[in-house]
Amino acid sequence: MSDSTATTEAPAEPPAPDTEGSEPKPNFMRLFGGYLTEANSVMVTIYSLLLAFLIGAILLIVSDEFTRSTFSYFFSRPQDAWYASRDLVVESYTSLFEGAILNFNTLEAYRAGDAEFGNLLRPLSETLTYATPLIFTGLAVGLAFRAGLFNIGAQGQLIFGMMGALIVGFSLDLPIWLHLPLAIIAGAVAGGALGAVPGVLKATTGAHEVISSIMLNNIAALFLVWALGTAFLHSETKSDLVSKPVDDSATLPTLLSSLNPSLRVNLALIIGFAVAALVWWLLSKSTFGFRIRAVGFNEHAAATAGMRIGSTYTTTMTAAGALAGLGGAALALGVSSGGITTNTALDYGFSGITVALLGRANPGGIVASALLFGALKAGALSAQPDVPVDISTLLQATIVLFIAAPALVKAILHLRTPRGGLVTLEAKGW
Amino acid sequence: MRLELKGLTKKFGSFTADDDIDLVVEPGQIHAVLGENGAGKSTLMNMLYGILQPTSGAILIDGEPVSFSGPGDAIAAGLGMVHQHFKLVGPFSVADNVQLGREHTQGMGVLSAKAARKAVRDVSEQYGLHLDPDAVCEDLPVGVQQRVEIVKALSGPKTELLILDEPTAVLTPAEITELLQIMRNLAAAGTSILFISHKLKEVQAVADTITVIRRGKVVAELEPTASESEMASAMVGRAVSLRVDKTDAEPGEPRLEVKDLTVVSDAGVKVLDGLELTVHSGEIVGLAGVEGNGQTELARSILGLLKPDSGHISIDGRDVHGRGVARRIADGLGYIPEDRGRDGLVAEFSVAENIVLNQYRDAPYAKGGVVDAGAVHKRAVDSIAEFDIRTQSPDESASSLSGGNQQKVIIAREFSRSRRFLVAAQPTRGVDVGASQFIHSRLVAERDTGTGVLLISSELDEIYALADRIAVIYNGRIVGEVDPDTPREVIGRLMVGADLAAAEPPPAAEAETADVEASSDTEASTDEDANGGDR
Amino acid sequence: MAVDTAPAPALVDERAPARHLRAGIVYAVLGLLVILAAVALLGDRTTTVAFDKTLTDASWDAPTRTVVLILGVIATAAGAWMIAGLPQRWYKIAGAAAVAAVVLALLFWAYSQEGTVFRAESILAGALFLSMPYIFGALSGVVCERSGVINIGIEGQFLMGAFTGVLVANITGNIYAGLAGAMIAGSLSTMLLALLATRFQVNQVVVGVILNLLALGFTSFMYDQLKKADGLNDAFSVPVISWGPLADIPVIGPVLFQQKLFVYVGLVMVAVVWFLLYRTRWGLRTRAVGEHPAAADSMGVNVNRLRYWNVVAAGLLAGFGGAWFTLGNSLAFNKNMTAGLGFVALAVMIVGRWNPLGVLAGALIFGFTTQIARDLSAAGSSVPGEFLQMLPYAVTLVVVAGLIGRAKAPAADGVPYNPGDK
Amino acid sequence: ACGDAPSDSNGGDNADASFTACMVTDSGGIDDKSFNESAWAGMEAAKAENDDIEVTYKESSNTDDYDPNLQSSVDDGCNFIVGVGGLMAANVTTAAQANTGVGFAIVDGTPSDAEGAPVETENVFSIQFDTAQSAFLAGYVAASQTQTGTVATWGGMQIPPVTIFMDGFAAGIEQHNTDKGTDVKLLGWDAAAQTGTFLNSFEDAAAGKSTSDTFISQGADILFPVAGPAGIGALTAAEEAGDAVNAIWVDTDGFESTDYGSKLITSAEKGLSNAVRDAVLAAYDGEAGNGTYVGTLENEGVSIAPFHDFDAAVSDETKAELEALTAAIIDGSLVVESPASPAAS
Ligand SMILES: Nc1ncnc2c1ncn2[C@@H]1O[C@H](COP(=O)(O)OP(=O)(O)OP(=O)(O)O)[C@@H](O)[C@H]1O
Ligand SMILES: Nc1ncnc2c1ncn2[C@@H]1O[C@H](COP(=O)(O)OP(=O)(O)OP(=O)(O)O)[C@@H](O)[C@H]1O
Ligand SMILES: [Mg+2]
Ligand SMILES: [Mg+2]
Repeated sequence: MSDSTATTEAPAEPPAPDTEGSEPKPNFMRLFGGYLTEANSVMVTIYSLLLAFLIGAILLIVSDEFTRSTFSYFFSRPQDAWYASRDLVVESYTSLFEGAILNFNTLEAYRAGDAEFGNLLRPLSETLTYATPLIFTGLAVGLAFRAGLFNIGAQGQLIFGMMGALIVGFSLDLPIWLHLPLAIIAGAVAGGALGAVPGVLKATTGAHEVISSIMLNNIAALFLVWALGTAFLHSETKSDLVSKPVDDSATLPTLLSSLNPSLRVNLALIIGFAVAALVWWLLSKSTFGFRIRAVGFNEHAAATAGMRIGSTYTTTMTAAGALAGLGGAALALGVSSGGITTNTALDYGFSGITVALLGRANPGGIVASALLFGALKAGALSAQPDVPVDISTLLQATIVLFIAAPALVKAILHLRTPRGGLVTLEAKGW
Repeated sequence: MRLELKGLTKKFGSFTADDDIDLVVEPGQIHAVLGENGAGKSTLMNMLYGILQPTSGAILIDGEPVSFSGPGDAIAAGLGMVHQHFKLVGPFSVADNVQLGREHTQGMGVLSAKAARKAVRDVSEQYGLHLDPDAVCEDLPVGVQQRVEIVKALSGPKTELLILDEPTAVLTPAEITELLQIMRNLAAAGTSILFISHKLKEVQAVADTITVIRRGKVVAELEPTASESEMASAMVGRAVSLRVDKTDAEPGEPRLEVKDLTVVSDAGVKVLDGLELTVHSGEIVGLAGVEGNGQTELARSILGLLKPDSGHISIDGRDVHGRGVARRIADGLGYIPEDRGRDGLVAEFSVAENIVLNQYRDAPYAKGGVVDAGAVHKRAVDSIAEFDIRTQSPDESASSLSGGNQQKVIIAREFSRSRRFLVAAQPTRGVDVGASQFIHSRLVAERDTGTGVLLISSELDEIYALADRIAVIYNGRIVGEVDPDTPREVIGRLMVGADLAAAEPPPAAEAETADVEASSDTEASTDEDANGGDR
Repeated sequence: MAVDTAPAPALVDERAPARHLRAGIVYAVLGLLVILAAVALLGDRTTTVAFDKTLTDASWDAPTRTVVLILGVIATAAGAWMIAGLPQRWYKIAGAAAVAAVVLALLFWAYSQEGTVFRAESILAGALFLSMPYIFGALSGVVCERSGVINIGIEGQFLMGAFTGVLVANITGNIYAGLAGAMIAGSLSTMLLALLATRFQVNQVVVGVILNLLALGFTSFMYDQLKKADGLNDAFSVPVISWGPLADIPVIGPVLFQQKLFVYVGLVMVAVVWFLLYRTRWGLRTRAVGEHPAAADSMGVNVNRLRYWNVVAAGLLAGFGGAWFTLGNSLAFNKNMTAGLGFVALAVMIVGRWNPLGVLAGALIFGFTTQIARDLSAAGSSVPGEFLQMLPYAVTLVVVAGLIGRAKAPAADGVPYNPGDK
Repeated sequence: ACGDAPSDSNGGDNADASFTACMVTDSGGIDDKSFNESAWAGMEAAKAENDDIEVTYKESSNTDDYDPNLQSSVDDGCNFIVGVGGLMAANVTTAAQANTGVGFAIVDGTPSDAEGAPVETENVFSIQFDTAQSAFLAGYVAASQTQTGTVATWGGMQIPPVTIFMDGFAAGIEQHNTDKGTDVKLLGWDAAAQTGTFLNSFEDAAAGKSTSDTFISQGADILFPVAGPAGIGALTAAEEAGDAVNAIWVDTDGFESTDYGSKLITSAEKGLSNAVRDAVLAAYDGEAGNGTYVGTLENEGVSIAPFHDFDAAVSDETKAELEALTAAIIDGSLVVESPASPAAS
């Protein structure tokens, strides 16, 4: 599990000047057409989405009782089935789009002067809101990946981060410029503390980080249930299993609520982008990143070069935990600042695995795939009940499947192998 | 079996590994194939054995064209192969490795351990290759693993053509002698043999005919009477000097002192057993020995990767107990690991990153925890020029370099910083003549600047070419320290456990060992042992 | 070659390697803590062990403090022995003894509370039953990973099995048809993994994660569809198999001879998979393919075909394990009803070091601690329920860190094989 | 949603309907065999009663989804929005204050601000239930029916809508012990300490079953699971344990809603569906406003289900006592107390 970088499958072809020179002058359309039928990473991503939406369309048609009924008399009136299917698919995808990016009704209303500009931004704001924790958990998984560690424990780390941020968020009485940063740091520290455990265990006893992080996920989830029931954390005013709210001075300010109060996207998004940039910098520019990558690719060579493997595992897992913990802080101090519950964490940590793998463990890719997941979630939420939530889950799975398997897309669509070889996720063992 | 290859060609992408190769092996013939590293020998054999599919060309067996979709077909057709890179399943027993693919069962697919054991015993007795069928392969020394490979190849139901891809690389001189005898016997019984080796003396001793391949093309057909330098120049395509010029050593103060070093493996075996060794500044001490006698553990203990169970190691007069690897490197310890792919390089890293792999935190390559890409790049450009590393750019990944050039990257890393003591383990393994010549002269130059060098090599030729003093390791102990003018057979005997007194030269050297091993003391090795592989 | 160059193994019995020392100190300190705690905190309590199913009136009262003290002494002694240096071959045994003593001491302590009774038969029988899904899931993982394919999608295979088992049982009215359906469903879902892993060489962890997502979406969606029709998701139950007079043997009877089909199939499968892996041609080839595919290939084994069919076959096991959730518990299907146990099965596989017997041990640890936690919670333990529920996870963590240590996966696990690679 | 399709059966926005009632679920979907499902049944019942009402829903995966779901319900033009679950109270209140033209309802809660302080609104209808009362009767029945003198309860999670049942059940057993001099023991819930056995899951029926098995092995012969679908595990455990072990269901009449009617002595019902239906119908008539509804034994908002198969087993004496207790609760001479009672919150 040590590597998920983009690698080329076939050996790079060196330039072949003789053939290139004899080729006719390439015209743009030919080049463009060539590009479209080639399995390069851009086209594979596009085709993955298209294929996934095609499968999604079939699922939608099958799942819709009425549309399905039109197929029962398909041979007497095929146009019924066709129109019904077309309308269903178009409407479903439109409503997904409207929930994630732009609502056409609102646009119309805005044009007519019935809606403010802020209303128009609401779907985008939702997308960004849901993407925020995923950026952090994706980075938490991705960073560990680069050190050859499979951090399946982002879920638990996020939960701890949530609790850490929450506790500082409600128990201290400080001015906002001090309180908010402290609360955020507390989230990172709590997440990092939990993340350190599998790292330390692996470094000292060799315990497999996958086992320890699965165990810690469960322990963290149960710990949260217990903690929420204690007088210290439990809401003073509500009897439900919900925590105290964080103070206003520890709440992440929203970015756009001045335009419209329902725009929930908050400062955590910006922090997420900044942290992603920081992780990118760390990995590619710092000595720490150098060490992480060396250990991840080849721990033997790294050890021989004097790098301490155990401490690299420990620090990387701690850093990964801190990243997931920041995701927890983003929830506890952001959208859930009114109080966290036992399922505030949802499955952000587990989705982080998919996000990281899809982003090929590169911070830029992780941000991009987190945004994709955020959009899918926001779209799915607003498109229900027309598009059942489970269909959205299936749609997500299919998109990831195709993006992760360029060879599959290439085989289905008979694409050509691009010059530099097929970019694929290198598969490696534990 | 008569084997004929017609115009066999193999391309990897646009790179042609084998180009229109024609070759005939007559029944009962021992046909040697020579060539530099990367010439395409193994690729050719892999096509023959069905592991790789030829890009074009034909394979004819007894005049009939054949096409193997996999090794299974080749085995069925009567081929057996000893692979250059061991194809042994580490955790399996010898018997299991030998029976894999043609299992002994007692019906219903249930294995018969007894039959498997017996089969191994039978074959090993028949050919005098001693093996314990129940030994776990990964725990065996490489020499014994090689024997397992040979027994595997001989255990086929009806092996008529045996392909031996560098079977002697890790065997002791005595073992080599026996293997050559076995080959002669097999050939006499009608088995055809394709034999690949870099050890030209062996080839002279056993081959009926020799084909030389260069850059994937057949460049010469030689008779076994051809001289070594004829063969070498046919392989390389130019005249090669096989000598290293070196003056006498001027040893100074001790740079490495190892006292009573003991290391116990996880299995509870003492792999180092009270080892004592001293290396002074300005000398090269050659550590000779059959692989698996503790060389690896000694090197790793010196570097600090392995915690000895008892004993002391001093480098440059200071006990290094409690000092980490990084500290020892910073204090001037250089290390060329024996397993380049595993310990030497991060294959996915660029050449530049690999060159600074153990200095990435030091000035000028990093400041305040930030890597200075400019400085790293400059260093790489300089090293590439100085060490003649053939790469398209410093940013190319190390994995795309050929084996010899990969080794040069490691050499460049170790040789361009000031150092007090150097451990060089198998420094020219898998490296072709030109490059190994280069590495040898750098090692001597390094010695001349006053660095102490511990040269660990399983190649006696290399030891003789470079060492100022030779220590022989056996079973985790130094069993003898001798001068470089000691006869080979004495060292050969020390290497298999005889004590110094018993190993002293008998009045007349045995004729049989001599025909393979008589050689000048200072001649550089032309037998590139490529066990480490090209990548 | 007359000279055997293998160094004669010099077995050292007299000295303890450093890690023994560390482990010894940990165990000795744990043992001392148990002793101290027993002296300081344990009053005059008794622990009652009862046999509720066969010998309904028989019970055994043990003085808690004495027993705990003895166990503490055993743990301390084992630790001290390690520190003093014990022969290599005793190391594992001493470690296991120390851990067992500490665990037993805690158990005795926990059951000394007023009103709690250790009902040996119910607890052990329940524990065995609870360990079944882990056994099936982990065995499926073992078969996959021994062949070199990482299977992180056990959770999804469970869901598919659980769902299809009920559905087929309802359609056919036959529970055994349901079990077969569950197996086939599990297998169909691993077929995707097999195809993507061998033919398209996709990162197997990604495929596993996707499979989980697909299975969750698919079963939840189908569940909604089925709800609209009547009688497609009704509970079916597998009968309890009672082995006549054997079932009346105290303790052993209710635990081993009066269980549901799943328990027997599970135990038999452990033995069968072990036998197949280590004693048959298929097993030899499978392990070779997972360890060193090029070696297997060079001996004429078709690596990717073997991997493909092994993964497909492993799906049968996981699918059967999925049926445990529904048919095994006499339950109808419910969304996401496997509740993450597939991941625990994955952990059990690693705890068991990719070996069926290890899997059995790991699964039993999990089943037992889960059962103990539920029993103590039901008996009104003063320990918060959430902490009791953590017990199996915490114990696994301790066992893994303290006893198992470095678990080595099959060398080629997760690495796709291209013929021709060196 | 179907363009020119000749049917409106797929539940989308019905062009003909002039009134849309929307529901926002608590975490867990509309098929959770619990609050959400009951509430949705009420919505559909309202639609069945009045053609002019269209109903739809949005599922929330956690509390973070409440606001966007409420908001998009408003955007979709819903006329009446029902929020299910006390946790949503503040969100519903805020939405109601921002959208005074739309009617709202909150199930299991009252209008309040983010800190939980009560808030006066014009357009939030509150629906609550004092299920401790029905659970009290169920506990009394259980105490009268147990053969072993031990009964057990366990919950899905320690939250008020669950513990209120357990409190009532415990009080009912206590009442029986006091009145009849019995010594029936309750496992799984200590009402005084407010601690007990919880699965921490509403889905894990297998865990529910094994927990129930444990209680049975500790001597319990009547089980009272308060855990939605996970509670089914108690019923299968009872079924496997044979005739000696039975159960009591919650929320709905389990004889109708589960497949285990023959094992159910009775059920502690909570009339959520009816209450929601009535609220929607009232809203259609413009009469919902900021009213409050508390389901009690008195208004039959909570009740104890018929004994069905156990009708003969429950003695006439017990039935008479139950009637007397019901009357006492209704006239206020007997108060079933629970920290989770609506009055307390
Ligand atoms: N697996 C591979 N993928 C892509 N290119 C490769 C691969 N292996 C080798 N090459 C390329 O093939 C070329 C020839 O390699 P080869 O090992 O034959 O070099 P060489 O001539 O032996 O060099 P040296 O003398 O340094 O050993 C090199 O340029 C190398 O980059
Ligand atoms: N799978 C492959 N993909 C790309 N290039 C390859 C591959 N296998 C071998 N080569 C290249 O083909 C060339 C011939 O390799 P081969 O292993 O046949 O050399 P060899 O003559 O056996 O050398 P040695 O003496 O080192 O064993 C080398 O340049 C090698 O890098
Ligand atoms: Mg080479
Ligand atoms: Mg070769």
